[in-house]
Amino acid sequence: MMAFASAGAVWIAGWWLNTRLAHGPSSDSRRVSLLIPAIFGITILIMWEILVRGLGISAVILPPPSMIGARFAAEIPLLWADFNQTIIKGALVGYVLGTLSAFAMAILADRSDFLTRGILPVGSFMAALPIVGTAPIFVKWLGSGPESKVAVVAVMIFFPILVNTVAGLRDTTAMQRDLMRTYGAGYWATLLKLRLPAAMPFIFNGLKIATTLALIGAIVAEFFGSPTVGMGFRISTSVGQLALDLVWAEIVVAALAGSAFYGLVAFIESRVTFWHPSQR
Amino acid sequence: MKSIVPVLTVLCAVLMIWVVCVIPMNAHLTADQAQRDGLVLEPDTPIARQELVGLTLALKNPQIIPLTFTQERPRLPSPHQVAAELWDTVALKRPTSNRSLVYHGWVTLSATLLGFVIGTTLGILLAVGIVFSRTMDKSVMPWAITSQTIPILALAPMIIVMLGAIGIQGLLPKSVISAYLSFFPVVVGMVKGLRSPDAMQLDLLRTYNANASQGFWKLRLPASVPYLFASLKIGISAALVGAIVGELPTGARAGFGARMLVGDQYGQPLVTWAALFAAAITAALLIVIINMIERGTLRRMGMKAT
Amino acid sequence: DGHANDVTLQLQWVTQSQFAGYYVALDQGFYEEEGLNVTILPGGPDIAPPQVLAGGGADAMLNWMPSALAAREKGLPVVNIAQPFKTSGLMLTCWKDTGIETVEDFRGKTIGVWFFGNEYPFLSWMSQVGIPTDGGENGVTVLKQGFNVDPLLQRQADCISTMTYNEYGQVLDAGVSEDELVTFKYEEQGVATLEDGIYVLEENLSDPVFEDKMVRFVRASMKGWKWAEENPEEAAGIVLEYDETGAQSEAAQIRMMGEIAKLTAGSNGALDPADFDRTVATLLAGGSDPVITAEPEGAWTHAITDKALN
Amino acid sequence: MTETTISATRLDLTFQTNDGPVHALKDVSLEINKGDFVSFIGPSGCGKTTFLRCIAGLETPTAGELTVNGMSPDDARRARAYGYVFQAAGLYPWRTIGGNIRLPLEIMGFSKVEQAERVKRVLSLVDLDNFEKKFPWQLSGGMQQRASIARALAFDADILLMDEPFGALDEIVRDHLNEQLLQLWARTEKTIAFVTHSIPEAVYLSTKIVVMSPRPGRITDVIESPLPKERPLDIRDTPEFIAISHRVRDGLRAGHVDV
Amino acid sequence: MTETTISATRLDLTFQTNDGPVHALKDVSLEINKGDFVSFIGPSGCGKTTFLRCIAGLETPTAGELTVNGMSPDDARRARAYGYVFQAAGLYPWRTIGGNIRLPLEIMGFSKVEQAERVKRVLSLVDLDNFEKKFPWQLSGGMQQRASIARALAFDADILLMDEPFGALDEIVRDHLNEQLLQLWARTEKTIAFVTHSIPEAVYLSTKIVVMSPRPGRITDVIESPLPKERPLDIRDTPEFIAISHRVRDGLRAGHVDV
Ligand SMILES: Nc1ncnc2c1ncn2[C@@H]1O[C@H](COP(=O)(O)OP(=O)(O)OP(=O)(O)O)[C@@H](O)[C@H]1O
Ligand SMILES: Nc1ncnc2c1ncn2[C@@H]1O[C@H](COP(=O)(O)OP(=O)(O)OP(=O)(O)O)[C@@H](O)[C@H]1O
Ligand SMILES: Cc1ncc(C[n+]2csc(CCO)c2C)c(N)n1
Ligand SMILES: [Mg+2]
Ligand SMILES: [Mg+2]
Repeated sequence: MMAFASAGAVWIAGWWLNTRLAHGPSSDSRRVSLLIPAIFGITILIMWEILVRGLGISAVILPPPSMIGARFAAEIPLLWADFNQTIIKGALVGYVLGTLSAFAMAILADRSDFLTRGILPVGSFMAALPIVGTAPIFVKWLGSGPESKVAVVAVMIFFPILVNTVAGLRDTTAMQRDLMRTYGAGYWATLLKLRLPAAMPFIFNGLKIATTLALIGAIVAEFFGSPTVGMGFRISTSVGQLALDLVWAEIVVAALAGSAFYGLVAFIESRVTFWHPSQR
Repeated sequence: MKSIVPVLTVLCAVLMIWVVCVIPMNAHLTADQAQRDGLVLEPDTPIARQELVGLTLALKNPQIIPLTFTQERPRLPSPHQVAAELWDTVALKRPTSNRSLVYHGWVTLSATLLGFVIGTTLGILLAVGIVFSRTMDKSVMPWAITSQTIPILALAPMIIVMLGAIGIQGLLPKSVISAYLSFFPVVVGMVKGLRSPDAMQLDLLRTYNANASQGFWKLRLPASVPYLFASLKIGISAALVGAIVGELPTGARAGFGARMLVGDQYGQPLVTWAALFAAAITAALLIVIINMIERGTLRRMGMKAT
Repeated sequence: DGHANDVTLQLQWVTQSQFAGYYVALDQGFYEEEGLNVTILPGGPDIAPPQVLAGGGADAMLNWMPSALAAREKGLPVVNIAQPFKTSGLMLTCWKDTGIETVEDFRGKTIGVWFFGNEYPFLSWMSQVGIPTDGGENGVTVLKQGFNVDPLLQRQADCISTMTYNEYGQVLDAGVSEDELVTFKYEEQGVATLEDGIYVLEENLSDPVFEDKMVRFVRASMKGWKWAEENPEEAAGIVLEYDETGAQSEAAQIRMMGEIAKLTAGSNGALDPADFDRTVATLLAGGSDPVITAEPEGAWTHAITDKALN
Repeated sequence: MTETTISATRLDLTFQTNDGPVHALKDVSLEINKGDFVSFIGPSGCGKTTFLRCIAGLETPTAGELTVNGMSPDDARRARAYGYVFQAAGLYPWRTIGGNIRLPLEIMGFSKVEQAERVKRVLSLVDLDNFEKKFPWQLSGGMQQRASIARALAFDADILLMDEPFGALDEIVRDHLNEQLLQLWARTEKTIAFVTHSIPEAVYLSTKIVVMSPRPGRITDVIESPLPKERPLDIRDTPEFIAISHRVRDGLRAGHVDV
Repeated sequence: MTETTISATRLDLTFQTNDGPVHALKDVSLEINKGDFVSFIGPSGCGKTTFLRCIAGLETPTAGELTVNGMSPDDARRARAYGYVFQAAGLYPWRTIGGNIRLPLEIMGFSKVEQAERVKRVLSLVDLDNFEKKFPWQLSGGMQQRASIARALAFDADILLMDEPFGALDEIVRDHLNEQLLQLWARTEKTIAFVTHSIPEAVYLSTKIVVMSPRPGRITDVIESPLPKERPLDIRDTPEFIAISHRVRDGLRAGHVDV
């Protein structure tokens, strides 16, 4: 009971502080908009710590944040190696490959209405193939190394980006298209000067979704076969060793990397689509 | 309806590529098998054959090409094998038997639907909170994004164990994972939708001095409906994936996830492939249903469904 | 109270003949005869039975001893109360045409190993014979093998981990003949560790109600095992009945039952302390990252089997 | 007719934008009496819409005094003192024309019977009798604009604020609606503030014409119309009409120093 | 002046929509000579835009003959024979004003130097000299419309098709741009087709006024203007001007049977 009461108190305090900040004068400044979620996160962590300790939950089920933090600090070289294997060699490479091939396919599909009509439904069918089913198949085909992770990621992000890009390329108003026609502009001029710029908000939508998918894909694929390094490898083997603190340390790495990746893409988006009403 | 011919065309193309790929993908396994059965092959040891890519191997030994399509444990099953397995397990088995994919489909589907309802409700509530409370907007939204960067397959066993510890087993743990995956698209879409009314539509209500709840029911909610449906379609396939993920560590009892797992473990690729396709077909059907509801709703609301 | 007769058992893998004894006991009413109401929870690739035990989701679990001892060191005091499996069924299966004949030939090869707590016997074996596992010229490259035999069939690995009763048969089912293969049984290499013991939480054993429940449970389970050894075909049939996935094949389960019977044959259910000591010695001899750092105390007890088998 | 409805004294409004402040209204003082029909005319971007929004309590002046019916604009808004017609029709696409007109009535708590009756009445006022069940996109642009006028008329606000309501209509339809609006005004004694780009329209409709100059928006001329309350369409060919038109045009032109 | 630039004979255009066909143009025949300034006027929805789009090759008539410079409209479009000003500005939001005007020049392959020079010239023509680097949303609606006119003028097409280009502008700016357009036309001998809702504008600008009636859109009157080519603004007070205006208004009113 004490544990619940103090956790509740922490929650109220954190929320009160955030309400003050959110309605405060500088609530839109960059600093405050980072501070508020940080306070929220810290509030949750403190509650977590209090509840785990207060209720005597076993560390092999849910370790307290302090233990996770200590493990994180102690295992930085290991975490870095795993990060390098999974995120850099797997997720990022797959992201680039998947994006490029989705663009290529989108531009191909976009050349004819017929192809678009055909590819989009088939594409969304393929996108519904669950990763836990496809990942073992790719591991079987491409082996345990990073190649299979790259393939899983590329396939996973291919369709969201394809669908968004195709939708974006069509998101021009009749007048904008007619304008190009009055200039007698050909396909490529229309593509470069009208449709690609107009598609950018959609494309970035797809790219943002793809960031979280890429991470999850690379990690999950390692569950089905991997070398003896990598975040998914570490998570799955550490669960077996009941080293839950290490599991959570890896999850922290995934969350940090994922948020940073998402943030980076969102930042580029705000630079590229500065003209879109949602960015003003 | 206009789409049928193009879809069929693309399907044909995909099938053709698939069929062609079967040959090099299965060439090595087929060759090893054929040699055991007494055929004489070009490089005559498996190790030597390993040096060649599948296509070269098949071209050097054209007699194995037809055999690549009928392997019992293929790396890449041929389309007709998958179709036959699907037909066998969907149509020829009693739907209540655990050898029927209809039975497993129902197991997965029930968890999916429950999870989808939970996730959607949660997502909508969260979106309403985010739109109406500045504190929630600023503090929760970044974490909602972060939550989706956590590999669910790592969390799933923990969720199952934690819920199992308090005596909850069966449908609900799987549904929780479904809900976890499906709430995010709903939050994002609903926040966008609830914020979609333009300044003039909002100002109009201000001139009537409407209160927040009138603003919600008469403006924000109806304006968000198209966005809601777009997210529901993403959300339902996410929910299905969640249910399948939840079926792996729950002890692989029944459902598409269990079939995929067992098919993989016992070297029965056809079982895995059939479950995979059945899952995708289920997702497609669910999306079609939501599409139909969307059309009806939008038509009744007077917004043209496009 | 009602819990005095309820037992939940957490398996460490999906329903298959490896666990036939328990399913037989359930099906043939051996548990019922003891007044027990038993629930069997199948496992999966990502579920750690000790975790389930810790969370209170099960009363007893099946586990391999390295993993159970590791859990003890992690602060989860699990105790072996019975050991129906006398012999280890773990082995490495290699392609003969890779030139592997002895352990020394592993150098420079790629080997698939199961992790999730199952890697320790392999690692300590390698460190005993002095082969590094870092993937260098002179050592072996270790792959985390999924729970299937594809890496061998696709020749992504030169050797993979197999169980005598399951994966090895799958390799044969794939059309490979035995003389294309070379096998290394852990048992024969002197690095075998105990498999498939029944474990419970130490704190529960001080509860007489619980202890009594376990006595009856072990007694009925062993009865199940012996029945299964004698009636392998029927036992496999019972397992198939309990397989909810509907994907298991009868032939494979019968074969598995036959192999399993060889492993359980030497055991009446009581743990042989000599096997325990050998397991501990193997694990303590491990390389740079041993599973356990010290001789475990109180990791097993005969209290239950003594009562059960009298 | 000397009761003051809207009174603005030395209003100032500056928008803060990312590339510096925009001075939209400067030193605007104006009295509008009960029953007045006041037109605002001025070059694009001079602050007409902004001024109307200030009266409606949708924008807050940075300096100066503004009262509506003796209250602050915000209190007047809370008291539902006015109907506002926006520059674009702004109908809710998920409501039929009838439903759109019913919207303010629902919010203000009119009874169902009363709602139905009022919807009927205002629809016929703007010649849309048979369109109650249609959705906005089934109407032409001009019809939509009429529906939005009907929406503002449905609850009897004393003050009507209209921002270029007839902008997208052709001259004939426009003339017709001008006549209708005048009749309504004459019958109901409403106070109307009306923004337009058309000089003839301003002169034809108003008792008072306010000419504004571009940024920072200032009032350069306020013309009290000598025209009678009764105004047939051909009053537009009378010398008085033409004289006022010229004065408005001159006032406008003075604002356009740079053109 | 007798060289025929645009010739339409018995044009018919029917749109197929989900609730039945819409007969937009019916039996439209018209000759436009080189150097003509032709205004189209008619009630909303009568087919003015549709006719202009047919000329531009953006819409294909369902029946009848249409040639532009002796070619099919589509060939003329490919030959970049005209500049088109749409009813709304339609600037690309990701390009600056300068960039928008440069767009057709890039597509038609003008050199960089030439591009810069032309952008400068047309911007000053529409009084937007200092706005080259601004983005569309940083301009008022009127300024955007002027930018879109500049865009159509930047490459010297022989034919200018303008669809209500001055709709959202106040009278003074409109007058100014009317004068500028007339000067440009006089100087360059372009052929101009111009849609407007304003009768004075049509009369002031045109050598030929085409009055259209509502659906199905037909031509009800073609008025050859007797006004001289040189037209100061106060020509609008002359009796000839007023006479033509009356004739146009009568023609328009005839179309509005139902109002
Ligand atoms: N929300 C805003 N933020 C910044 N500037 C604004 C805002 N609203 C209006 N402005 C600026 O204030 C000035 C006055 O705008 P307003 O809309 O009142 O003009 P207007 O007279 O109604 O013009 P129009 O005839 O084009 O409707 C303009 O220069 C405009 O750019
Ligand atoms: N793409 C289309 N599909 C169906 N009907 C159309 C289409 N375009 C125009 N119409 C119809 O054709 C008729 C003529 O339209 P058009 O745009 O040419 O009118 P307009 O004379 O330019 O009117 P306005 O003055 O409002 O611009 C209208 O009734 C319109 O509803
Ligand atoms: C969670 C868990 N998964 C797999 C194993 C290893 N294992 C034990 S039995 C078996 C099946 C052999 O057919 C395998 C792979 C384990 N110990 N724990
Ligand atoms: Mg305005
Ligand atoms: Mg038009």
